[in-house]
Amino acid sequence: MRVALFWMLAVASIVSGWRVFRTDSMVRAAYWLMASFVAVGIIMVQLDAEFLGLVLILMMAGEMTIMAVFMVMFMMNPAGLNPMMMVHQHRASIVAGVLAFVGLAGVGIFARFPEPTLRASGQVTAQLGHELLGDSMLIFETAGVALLATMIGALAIAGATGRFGSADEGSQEPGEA
Amino acid sequence: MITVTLFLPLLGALLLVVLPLRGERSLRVAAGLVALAPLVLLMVVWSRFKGTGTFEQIESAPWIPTLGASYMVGVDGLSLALAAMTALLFFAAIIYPVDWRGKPKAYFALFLFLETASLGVFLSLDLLLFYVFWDLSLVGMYFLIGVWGHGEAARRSALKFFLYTLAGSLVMLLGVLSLYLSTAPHTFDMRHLIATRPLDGTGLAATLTFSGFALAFAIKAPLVPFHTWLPPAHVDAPAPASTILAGVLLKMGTYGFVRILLQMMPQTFSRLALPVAILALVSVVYGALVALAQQNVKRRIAYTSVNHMGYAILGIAAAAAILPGLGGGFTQTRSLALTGATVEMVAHGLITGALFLMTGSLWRRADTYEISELGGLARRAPIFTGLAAVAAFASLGLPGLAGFVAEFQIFVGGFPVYPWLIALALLGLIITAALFLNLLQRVFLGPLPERWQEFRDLDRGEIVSLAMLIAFVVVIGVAPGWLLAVIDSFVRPLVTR
Amino acid sequence: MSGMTVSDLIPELALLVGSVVVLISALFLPRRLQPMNAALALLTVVIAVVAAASLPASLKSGFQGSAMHPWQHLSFSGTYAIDSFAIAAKVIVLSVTALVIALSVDWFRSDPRQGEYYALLLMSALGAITLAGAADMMEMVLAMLLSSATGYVLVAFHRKSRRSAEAAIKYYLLGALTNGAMLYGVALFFGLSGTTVFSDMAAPLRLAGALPLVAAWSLVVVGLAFKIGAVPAHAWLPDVADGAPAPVAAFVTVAPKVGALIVLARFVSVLPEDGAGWRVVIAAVAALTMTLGNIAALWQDDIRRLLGWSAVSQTGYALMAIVALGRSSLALPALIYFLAAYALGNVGAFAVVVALRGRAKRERYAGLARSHPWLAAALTVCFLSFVGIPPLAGFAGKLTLFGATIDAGYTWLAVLAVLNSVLSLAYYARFLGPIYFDEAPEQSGASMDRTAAGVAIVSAAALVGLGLGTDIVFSALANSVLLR
Amino acid sequence: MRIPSEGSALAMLALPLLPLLGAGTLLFLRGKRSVLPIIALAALLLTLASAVWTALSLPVSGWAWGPILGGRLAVAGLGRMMVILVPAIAAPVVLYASSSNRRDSGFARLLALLLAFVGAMELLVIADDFLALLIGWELVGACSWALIGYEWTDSARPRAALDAFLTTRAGDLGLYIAAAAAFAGTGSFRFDTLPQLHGTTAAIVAGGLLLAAAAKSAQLPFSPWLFRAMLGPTAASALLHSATMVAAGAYALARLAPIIPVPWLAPSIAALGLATALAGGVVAVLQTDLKKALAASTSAQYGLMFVAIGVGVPAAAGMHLATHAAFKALLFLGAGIALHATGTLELSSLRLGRALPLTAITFAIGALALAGVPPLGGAYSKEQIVAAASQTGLFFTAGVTAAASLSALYAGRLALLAFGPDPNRGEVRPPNGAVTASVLLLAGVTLVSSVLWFPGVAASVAELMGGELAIGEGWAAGASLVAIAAAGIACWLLWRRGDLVDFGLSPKVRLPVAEWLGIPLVADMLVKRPVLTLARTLATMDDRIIDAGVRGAARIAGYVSRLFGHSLEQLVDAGVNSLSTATRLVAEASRMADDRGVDATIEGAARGVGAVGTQSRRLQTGLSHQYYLIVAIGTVLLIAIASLEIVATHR
Amino acid sequence: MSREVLLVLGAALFGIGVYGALSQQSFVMIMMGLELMVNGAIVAAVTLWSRAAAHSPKGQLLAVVFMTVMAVEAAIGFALVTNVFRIRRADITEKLKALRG
Repeated sequence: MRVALFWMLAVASIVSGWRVFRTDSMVRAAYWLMASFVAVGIIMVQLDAEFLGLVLILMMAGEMTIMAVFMVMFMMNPAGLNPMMMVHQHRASIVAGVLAFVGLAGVGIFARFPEPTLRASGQVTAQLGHELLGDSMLIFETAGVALLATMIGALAIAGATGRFGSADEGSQEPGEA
Repeated sequence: MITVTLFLPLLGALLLVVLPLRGERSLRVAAGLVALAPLVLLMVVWSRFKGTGTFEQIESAPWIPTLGASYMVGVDGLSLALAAMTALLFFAAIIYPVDWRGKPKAYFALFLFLETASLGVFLSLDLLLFYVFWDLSLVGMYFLIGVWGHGEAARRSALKFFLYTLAGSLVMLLGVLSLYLSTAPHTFDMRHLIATRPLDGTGLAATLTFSGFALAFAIKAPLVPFHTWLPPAHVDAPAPASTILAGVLLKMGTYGFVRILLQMMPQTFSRLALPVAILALVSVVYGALVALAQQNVKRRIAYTSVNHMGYAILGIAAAAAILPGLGGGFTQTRSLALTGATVEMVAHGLITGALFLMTGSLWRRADTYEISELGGLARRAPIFTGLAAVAAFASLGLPGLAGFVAEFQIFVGGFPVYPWLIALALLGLIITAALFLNLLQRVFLGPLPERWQEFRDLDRGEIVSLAMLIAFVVVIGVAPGWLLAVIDSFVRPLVTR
Repeated sequence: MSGMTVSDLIPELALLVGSVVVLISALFLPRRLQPMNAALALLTVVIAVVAAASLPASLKSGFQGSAMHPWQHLSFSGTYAIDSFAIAAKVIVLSVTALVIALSVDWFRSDPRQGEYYALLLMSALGAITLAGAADMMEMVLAMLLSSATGYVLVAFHRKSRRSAEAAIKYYLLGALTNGAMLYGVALFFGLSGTTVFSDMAAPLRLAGALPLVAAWSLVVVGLAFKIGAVPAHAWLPDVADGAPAPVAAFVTVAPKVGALIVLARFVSVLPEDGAGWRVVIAAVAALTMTLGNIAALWQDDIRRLLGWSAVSQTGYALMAIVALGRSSLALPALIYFLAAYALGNVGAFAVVVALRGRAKRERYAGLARSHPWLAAALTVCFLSFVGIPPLAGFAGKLTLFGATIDAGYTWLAVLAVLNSVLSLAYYARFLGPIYFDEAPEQSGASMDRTAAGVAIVSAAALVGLGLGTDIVFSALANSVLLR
Repeated sequence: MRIPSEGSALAMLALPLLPLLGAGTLLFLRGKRSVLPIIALAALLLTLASAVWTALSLPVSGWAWGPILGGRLAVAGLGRMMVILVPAIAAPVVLYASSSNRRDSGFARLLALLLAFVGAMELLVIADDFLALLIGWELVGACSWALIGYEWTDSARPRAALDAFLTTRAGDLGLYIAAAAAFAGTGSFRFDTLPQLHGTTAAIVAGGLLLAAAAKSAQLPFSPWLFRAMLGPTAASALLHSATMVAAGAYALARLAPIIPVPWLAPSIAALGLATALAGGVVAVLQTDLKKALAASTSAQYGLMFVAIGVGVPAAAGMHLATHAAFKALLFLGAGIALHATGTLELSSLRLGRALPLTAITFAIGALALAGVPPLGGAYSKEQIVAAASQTGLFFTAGVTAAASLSALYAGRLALLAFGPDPNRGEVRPPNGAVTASVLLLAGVTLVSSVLWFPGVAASVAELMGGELAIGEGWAAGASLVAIAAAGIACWLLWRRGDLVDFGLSPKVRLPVAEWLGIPLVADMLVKRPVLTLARTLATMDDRIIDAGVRGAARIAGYVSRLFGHSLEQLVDAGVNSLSTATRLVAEASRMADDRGVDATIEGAARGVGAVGTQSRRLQTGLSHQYYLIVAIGTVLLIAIASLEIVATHR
Repeated sequence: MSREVLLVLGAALFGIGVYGALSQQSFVMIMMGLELMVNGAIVAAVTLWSRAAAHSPKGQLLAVVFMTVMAVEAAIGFALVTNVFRIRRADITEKLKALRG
């Protein structure tokens, strides 16, 4: 049962991933992508990483919604719902994708990885917490700073107005003024 | 003392920039005084020189001890002779009048900067320091040619000079590193490298290192076929810069052949001496022939440099070909060949320096270098003619003038080693005779064309400069004992060791 | 667990706190006083530099590092290295940051969001120095993320500039792709070694098969190649140098590179010497990078693009040190010295551009020696240092790099580097020619940014000073060991 | 050898230095024309006095330039006579010049050069090693250049000077080689070590010396340079042909040939001398320019001296050198007077006997001496050469006799045509007192040389020169006298018939012979033009073709880069196109091989690399997706290189 | 649910992502490709944690780090795409080629 579910999810994640680039509109593409991530999230739950899987699903749900809205708001494709198919260097891209797949799949199949010495126990999430606040605290802190910087940066670019009115005014090279 | 000699021009250059001197005249006087100082100081150094056969009057200070590089300067017979010649030539060139293009301050400062760089090449006893000065001389010359050269072409010539010789010097840098890495502990100390010769022999590394150095020096000297940067650089440079280029910068190539290749890798050199000698011979004959066909005064003189440096390197190669111990009977001829090559460096510097200064006088008055446009100038400019004739005869190797002392020794010293090469090299003598006398005849003799009726003879400043150089040419030609003694103090231990 | 002391992170914390302070002050300062943020940022950087430089003194005892440098140690459970090279990299990055802050004051004076700019700049510097200390795969990934994410924003900071926006998106797209590749590589490394800490990875990796290892490290190297601007992920560099605000260009072409090269050194020294083939590949990358950078720079008529391409070529030279890593004791000191020289030269050259209010076209530099002699001199010094003319700092950098490369048995690479240096002179001289040999058209009366001019001159003077005082760097780094 | 005193060594150094210093003084005081001749003559007389002293005291001296290099000077052997001869002949010549050239703008220069010429020659004479010899040798050559080009405003003269100088310098190279070989063989340049030479080294020394001497003494095939030298002023010609320059070759051979142990040297010298004597005789007979005819006779007379040296009697050569110096200078000054008087040297339009009787008489004395008519000294020395030749057998005797009769023929012809009586001749410009005095002086010397015929005189002269007289066969002397007489009669007959100018030969035949048998044309064709063409070709090549190689290489790089540069899409598809591209590349290459001539120096290389630069910039398309493709391709390449490396190291 | 199958799944997602990133013209679509690549990497990380690397707690953390990266890149990416669209009206790569050469 677990195995059958896994296979279903695996196929679903790949097919929906593929559909992202084979669909008519960007909004649909966004939801195909989300579907792929959700499938992967469930697989992660299957692999004892329940917490991570759920976080992934939640994150992607939020993100893809933003993406869809974003496309509706900004892009030339009105409402982002019209059919579209815009590709370039198609052959080369296929070759690159296939090469990446073959190479990494080959590594996955043929490489000698160490065999697991123990099964994941029920405390995996707790382990993660210990790791975050223990040995890998610095990593955790760095991730926090990165997220902070991202917030500041994204706002600085995307926000149209600030304390002093339009953010655009005066934001240019001195030689161009 | 040597350190002061070395950095005084640089200090003078900075002072020139900083001090509120205005006007070409006062700047020229000031620069002349600064340039006189190293000359005087080197005379003092010369008077203190003992001729012990090793480096003397060494001054050193730590520089990059971690890398085994230090600031170390000193003299032996070779470097003293060349440094003194350099100081003399710089003095003569700096006081020589040219068109300063309204930038006399920069001109004199750059010239003095170049003097420090040039002296540094000859006085350094640390390979890294040597390289530093070597490269700085390129920079100085690049700007001199570019800014004060003749017209648009000057820039291309300057760039070509810079690129070509930088290529050479970077190849040399690899050689320097190779030598450096072969020492243990790593050091750039030239005395150590000369004493221990860590990379001497017939191995691949030694051969490659030798080839790298030889290529660099062959570009600098220059030997055919690495000479193509030289003619345009000379033609487009202002005359005093040409003087320094021919008189001093070319010598760095031949100096390197002796100091580094002959002293640090004698065995490798002896094995590869024949190809070097053949290249030198080709330069002798080819340089002379191509010079003969030139219709531009400066180009013609420029190509004779190829010829003369060919002689010098032929002499060096002949001295290098046989190792001491193998043929005891060759000690004398090797000594002659090497002494001759060294004298050739000094003599060529003075002679060709004077000739290039004269082209400057020509340009100031006639605005042309084309031989076909000139003629009969002796009527209007007898002093000019006389000095030019002496310089030309010196260059073609007339006895009683410096060139003969050099070339005769090279021929005699080289003959037992490479009789055929020397015999063929002698052809250069007759071709240079043809080209110089033809030059004299077509520029100074014959009827005076109408357009040069107002041609002025040399003025006092020019005469002083030239007479000084010519005087040394004559003195070396007539009584070179003082010079040969100093050179011999360097040559004798080298050929007998 | 012993090394988890906050005192190891004083420079990093100073930057973090400083950027937050700047953010807050940006919220409260009136518009007129916004440039004060620059002073705050500068103060922060100065504190951080002092803290970084005094780390060895403050950590004098209690660790069992190398005999020469007992204070060197891995901190935070092996994820963060405190060693000479990391500290040197921090000093370089922070010095560059300080100079860039000085360049930015006038340049961003009219920008209403300059407060955020300085905060992001500090965070970007934080990312770069964290990269230099990273001794763990994850730490490396996150430091790169911090550095990149802030870098994209900094490049895009001119909201009205079409070029700025384009440069930023290209920077971002390339970064995201290579980062994705690197993540997969990191995952494989975790699988092959069971850990992400460098110090624990070396042993298990020796047992790993060759080809999986190659796949793994190649993907990581591609990610790092983006950060340092090496082939094949170099393409952003000229575009960013061209399009980004000039002070930002000065920063992003240098700072991340310094950190990333140090972490690259740490990373490759984890790989097994035999059977991974990394040395040859890095040599090939170095060769391609320097050659491509120089050749493409040849006919540039825009000084900013020229500097971008020359930044590519300088990466190529720097990679020579990685090639020689472990085979020549000179390699890492040479790398540090070279990076210091390169950083100064690059900032100095961009400072000239900033001082001239972004003037970029070659023909507009005609006669600069007459109109702005000091700027011309500074630019000349920077360019000649890039070429490697002694006694400027670039010379000793190249000298030791070449030496290390020859020592490591890669003479062909040194020869190629020599040819490239000659080539590079051609394009630098192509700019120097008009500056010195041409007369200026008529003076456009454009004002000059005096602070930036000062920065240019200080950089040039520092190049001379560093060149003459080469030993300071080399003796400080002598016998240091790269921790991993 | 006597031990010379300090003073005589100084006197010997004065021999070259006094005239040189005098020359300097003259140039310094060039404005004061009236004192110049006095200074010049005083310098010469002092030199002469020193010469006499040294000839009696035989000093040896030298100088050291360096530890190895140094010169050695000595008055020895033939030199004892030569040191005196040079200033003795020069004095009248300078006297002549100081009068006849007084109004020239370069008067001081002329006198100074004549003095310098003497000084250089004296150095050559007192040289006792190759270094000193070479110095004197080259200086003499340089002085001759300056003298021939004395009237430099006429561009033909400097050109002639150049030709003359180059010809002699070509010979000088032989001396360089000889010096080098001698040093290689013996470790010194000294003449007294020459007998130690052996084998190839000795042969090289001998060959080099012979080459140098032949060129200086205008032997075949170098003889024509003397014709060019005729463009110099008369005084210069007189000095150059008599005691300096041309004499150097014979002097050096007479001094050195006997001590160089090379068996073929002497016969070669003799053969060369004989050939030149005969050829020069023919040229002199057919030449219609007075000075040129005299010049050809110089070659011929020196040829006779070479014969004497070659057959082993250098003393005879020395004696003839001395007598020849006197009468040849006399003849040249006579020619100068004729030129001054009429403005031409064409033999067909002179005949100044009536107009200038005194000159005619002195000229006749010179001509008789040249012809070898006893009791003049010239006759004695020539008989000595005949006697010397007769020791070796018939061949040389016959040759020398023929040469002697030729010399009688041309001597008589010149005297008759130039100074024979012509009733129609009007007034001409007479020579002034000083000129006449100089001519009379030389005529006197020529007459005085008749004392050689007194018994014992010649022997002691020969002893002075360190040699012995030749004891000839009696019949040989008789034969030569008969031949001379016959030639004299023939000459007289031809004069009477009026055929003496051209012998009734058409110019087509006569002129090529008279212009040195066409040697100048051949030399022009075989040496000068090829060298100049080669020089020009090389110069062109230097500008173009050497760089073309560089440029070609750079271009290939350019094409390759273009192949890769078109666009990334094509790069991916390159496999498909590679065949057609290869074809195109071959076509381009063959076109390139055809293409040359664009002048590109090393910038050609830059241009080539620049082309690569332009191409490689096309990689930077500005399109992000193509940047992506670069990353992808690059990653694949990285992995490929690493895999190859691993495979290679595991093998 | 063997390790091999899971890794092939990760490789497939990564490969599709690569294809998407390279082939799509629209910035947003390219970003989707990039996310799929990271998705593949996450699968690989979790797999190797669960099926190979002895349950080192760092495996989970690795996945967290990857997700952080994904989030940060997405956020910055949106901001930049908005920015360039606002200034340049550009939504596909072909419209941005002012900077080149």
